[in-house]
Amino acid sequence: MKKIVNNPEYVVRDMLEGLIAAHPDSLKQIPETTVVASKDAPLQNKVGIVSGGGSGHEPAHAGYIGDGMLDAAVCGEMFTSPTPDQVFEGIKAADGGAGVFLVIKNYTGDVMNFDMAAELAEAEGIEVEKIVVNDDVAVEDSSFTTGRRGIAGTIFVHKIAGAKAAAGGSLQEVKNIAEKVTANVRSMGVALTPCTVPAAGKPSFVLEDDEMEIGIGIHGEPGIERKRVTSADEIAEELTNKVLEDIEFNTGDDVALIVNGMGATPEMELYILNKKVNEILLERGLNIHKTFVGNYMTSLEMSGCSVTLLKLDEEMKPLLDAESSAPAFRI
Amino acid sequence: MKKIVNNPEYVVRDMLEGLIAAHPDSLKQIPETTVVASKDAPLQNKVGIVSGGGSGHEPAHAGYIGDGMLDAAVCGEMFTSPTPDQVFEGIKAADGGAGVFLVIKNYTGDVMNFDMAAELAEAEGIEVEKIVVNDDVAVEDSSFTTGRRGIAGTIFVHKIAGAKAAAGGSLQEVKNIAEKVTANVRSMGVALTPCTVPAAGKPSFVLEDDEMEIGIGIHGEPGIERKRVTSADEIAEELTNKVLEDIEFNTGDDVALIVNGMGATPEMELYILNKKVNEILLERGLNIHKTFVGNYMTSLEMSGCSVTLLKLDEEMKPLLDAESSAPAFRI
Amino acid sequence: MELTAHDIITWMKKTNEKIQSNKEHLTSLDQAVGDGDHGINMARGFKEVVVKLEDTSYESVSDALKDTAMTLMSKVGGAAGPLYGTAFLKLSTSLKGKSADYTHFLNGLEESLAGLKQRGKSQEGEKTLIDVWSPVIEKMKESDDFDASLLKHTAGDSMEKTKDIKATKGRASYLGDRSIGHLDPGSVSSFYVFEALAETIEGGR
Amino acid sequence: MELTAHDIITWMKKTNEKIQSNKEHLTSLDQAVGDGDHGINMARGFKEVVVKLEDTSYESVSDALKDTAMTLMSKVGGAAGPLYGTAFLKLSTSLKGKSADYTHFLNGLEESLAGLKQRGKSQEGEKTLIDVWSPVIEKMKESDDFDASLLKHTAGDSMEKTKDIKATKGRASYLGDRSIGHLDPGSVSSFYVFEALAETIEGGR
Ligand SMILES: Nc1ncnc2c1ncn2[C@@H]1O[C@H](COP(=O)(O)OP(=O)(O)O)[C@@H](O)[C@H]1O
Ligand SMILES: Nc1ncnc2c1ncn2[C@@H]1O[C@H](COP(=O)(O)OP(=O)(O)O)[C@@H](O)[C@H]1O
Ligand SMILES: [Mg+2]
Ligand SMILES: [Mg+2]
Ligand SMILES: [Mg+2]
Ligand SMILES: [Mg+2]
Repeated sequence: MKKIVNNPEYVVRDMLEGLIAAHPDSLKQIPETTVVASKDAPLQNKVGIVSGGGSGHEPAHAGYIGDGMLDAAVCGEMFTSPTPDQVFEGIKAADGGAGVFLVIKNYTGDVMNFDMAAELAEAEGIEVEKIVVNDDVAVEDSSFTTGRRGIAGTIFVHKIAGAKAAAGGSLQEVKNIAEKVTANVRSMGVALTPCTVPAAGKPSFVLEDDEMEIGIGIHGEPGIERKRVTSADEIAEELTNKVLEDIEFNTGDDVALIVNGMGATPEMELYILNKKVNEILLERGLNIHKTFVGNYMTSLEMSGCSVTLLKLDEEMKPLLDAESSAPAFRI
Repeated sequence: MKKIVNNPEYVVRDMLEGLIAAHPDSLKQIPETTVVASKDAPLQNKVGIVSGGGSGHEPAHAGYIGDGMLDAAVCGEMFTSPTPDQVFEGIKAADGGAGVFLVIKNYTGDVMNFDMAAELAEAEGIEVEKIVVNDDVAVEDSSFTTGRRGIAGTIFVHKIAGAKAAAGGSLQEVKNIAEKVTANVRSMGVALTPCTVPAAGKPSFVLEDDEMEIGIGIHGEPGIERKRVTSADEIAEELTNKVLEDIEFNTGDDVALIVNGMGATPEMELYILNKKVNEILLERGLNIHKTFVGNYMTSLEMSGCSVTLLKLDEEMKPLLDAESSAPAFRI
Repeated sequence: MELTAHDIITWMKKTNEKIQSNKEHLTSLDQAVGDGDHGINMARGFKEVVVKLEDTSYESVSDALKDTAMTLMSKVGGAAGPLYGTAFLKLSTSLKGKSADYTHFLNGLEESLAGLKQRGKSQEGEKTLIDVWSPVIEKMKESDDFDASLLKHTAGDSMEKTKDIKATKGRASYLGDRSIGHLDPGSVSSFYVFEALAETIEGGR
Repeated sequence: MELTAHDIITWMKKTNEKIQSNKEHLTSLDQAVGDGDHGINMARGFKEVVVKLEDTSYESVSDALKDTAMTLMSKVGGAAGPLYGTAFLKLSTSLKGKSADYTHFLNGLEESLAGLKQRGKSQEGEKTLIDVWSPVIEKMKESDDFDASLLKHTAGDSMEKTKDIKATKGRASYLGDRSIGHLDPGSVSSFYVFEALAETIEGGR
């Protein structure tokens, strides 16, 4: 394990210090918490948007704090959901009196901790609503699993719910649009190499020199199939087709696309993948409204990528296009 | 070698297609070239800014195209300087009648190819000026080398020269400010792992499991010292002190900082490094005007980072702060 | 026999020792079926529990358990944090104002189990720590006083049996059939909890 | 003896064959002291040169050399592209309107060398391809007609000698003393160029 870290136990603490030092004008850390908030949060009478989860997915989630996106992000330990008290601090930091909306990725730990935080907040009279994002089509959505995982599609939920709140939407309106985004967003990923949690010191799984894992989770959770690394075009087809199969897309539909890097994959490779994803979508008669290529929801130094598609409508489009000052998603 | 590519010979071509597909509103490819230009280039009566170099350093250089930064970027083959005819196409694409300014990194190949392109342009009546950026303090600046390499400090040259041109500066004024930036910017990097050029198929050098190379170049050129991987704090000290030693910094000086990722290093680690870099600079009595943490000048999937410091004055500061619409450097 | 606040502290210290010395084991188990943080999370949490309990003086079993619960809740994170937090909080609440005799304690554990099921929206047979808590409690019902060896064996056997279960809850559920053959990390940490309780009882005899 | 346009095509085809079959060797050499692209760049360039020369019919040696130069210039990139491009362009210009007899050809090569030095701002002894071109030309001056074996041996020996030189130009200069002991990649590709020329001459005899 080669990493630029000090004591592995303090990576999150150290990272947060370095993050605030880099963005002193726009971000603040809530003292003695792992909550990062917009410098001017809470905004009076605006619905506060709070996201969070385990660390190791940077720029998720603190990179999405900014006007038009998140008000606060709660940073857990490495790949570990933050605790209810921390999430509660995040809610308080974002509460400007119009209620707080929680964006949760569908993992047992996240759901439980955020739920408990919501209970704490409600006990203090803060109105809380939430969405559980579950865009990962690699997971069977059945009663035999905990349901689909939340991965890079979460970024679109941040963006559109954030824009709705910035535009003065009520808590219920924010919730409605977040539900619409979640219903229309699908993703799937692939890993070429695993990653190592600093305190664990060894990789979470092993892939042979010529293997990749299709359908990987952002914490290295297993996917659908382990197979030989194929070409960029074949990977693009595999991921995109699986995503396209999952909801109905009709000729002429507007879509937004994220080609997301898992952490160690060069931007060059993401663009090479994007070339083919574009071709597939255009062949399908879809209208690509906007494309985002880069590291948006990572797994430390995992190499690999994911493809996210959001089926847009006339309500979501202007919200996606609205300005955002978040450093990791400036629009 | 595990990569998301098709035919390794066509990685640059494929990448460019994927890049244009992702930014159809802001970027265009000059047909049958490897030149990427701003959609609305050339701008009449604005000095055109052109950069470029080998590919594999993404988002450098095409990611810096945008209002207030570059007008065109010339993309060479992997780690290979683009040819004179391509650079000439870039110059033509950026020429709005007020002359074209070339930002060149100090490598023999880049200098020769860009020089020849400048000769071609001048033969066609386009006025051309240029800067050769040489910010890498790891290289001895003596007659026994080809001089210092250009690395991440180049981004500041793009930004400030670009802002000057956008503000209506003349070719000579753009050149003057670019020279000032180059005189005041210093960088140094470290690699924890090497990278592999797709067509070469094997890494450019080998590091043991516990080794790092201090002073690495962005094409894997050798550094100053190979040693055991130390802590983030020690790496920060080593890089920052070497940079600080190289030019005179006085208490109260304003500086701009880039903590640059080499490609495969998680953002988390860059922020951990930034924490300590900040501490060192503050201890030195410097005023950190702006910090940029991220992948700005990469070496494919190399892991490692570099630290860049620019000593600012009242002329450079507003130009650094000026708006930029470049996707990789939005301000 | 009746547990005292001091016994609770002993119990948690012993649990902590087991978790610290098996931190890597738990993490490896979680790397196989989850995300590889269970050992790290539990070690962080129980270390803090011990600090908290040593720093405070307790009149009642309930108070010591409450601090245990709150510390786990705020230090562990992930799935295990809310689950263990809930379990000890329910036990604490149930024992409030009561002596920790066998009946009260067992009642408390039943509340814990109910809490776990509710918090995790889960039940027996899903390859979670419930597959240790539930059989241990069932077995305890057959006895009318603390029985260290019964506790240890039931917990140990139940933990072992999670190997054969196909996970339908938690991160391991993504593995489907491939989860079979692996121990559930949360069940292993729960085994340490009950083993430590057994040793506390033995020590107290 | 006098070289024809056809000979130039043969020369470039032979050079191309050598470069293609030594592509990996050149790349490895460049990985040791540079950035590992020399083989890839030269292979890309000479492949195109052959395509270009085969597609066109040439009246003069100068024209064939000009197309060679322009193709290398626009396809190789890096340091080698401008250097080889310049070398062949100077040779072409020098032979314009002239027959490629030994004297004219040698004069042309001297122009090439001057061009290399000017373009690379370099001279002998800096561990670059100049350390092959220069001694080969010096040796050729001692003869008054093409001598295949002399060409081959001088080029081969000179290439070998670059091992002992400390690089002060190009990427290898960053290595300082550590560049000693490695062959210069550009000198090795230049050896192929002269070896191919020698074989062309031999074939033409
Ligand atoms: N829904 C659930 N109900 C009960 N226990 C669960 C549930 N989900 C997970 N667990 C338990 O939590 C353990 C995992 O804990 P941990 O690794 O700390 O959390 P995470 O999965 O968030 O990383 C599992 O081994 C399992 O015993
Ligand atoms: N300044 C120079 N003058 C003459 N030859 C040079 C100079 N710099 C480099 N070379 C030659 O170019 C070769 C490297 O070519 P190549 O690898 O294609 O370019 P790059 O170094 O740009 O990757 C070196 O081996 C050396 O022979
Ligand atoms: Mg976890
Ligand atoms: Mg090169
Ligand atoms: Mg876990
Ligand atoms: Mg090279």
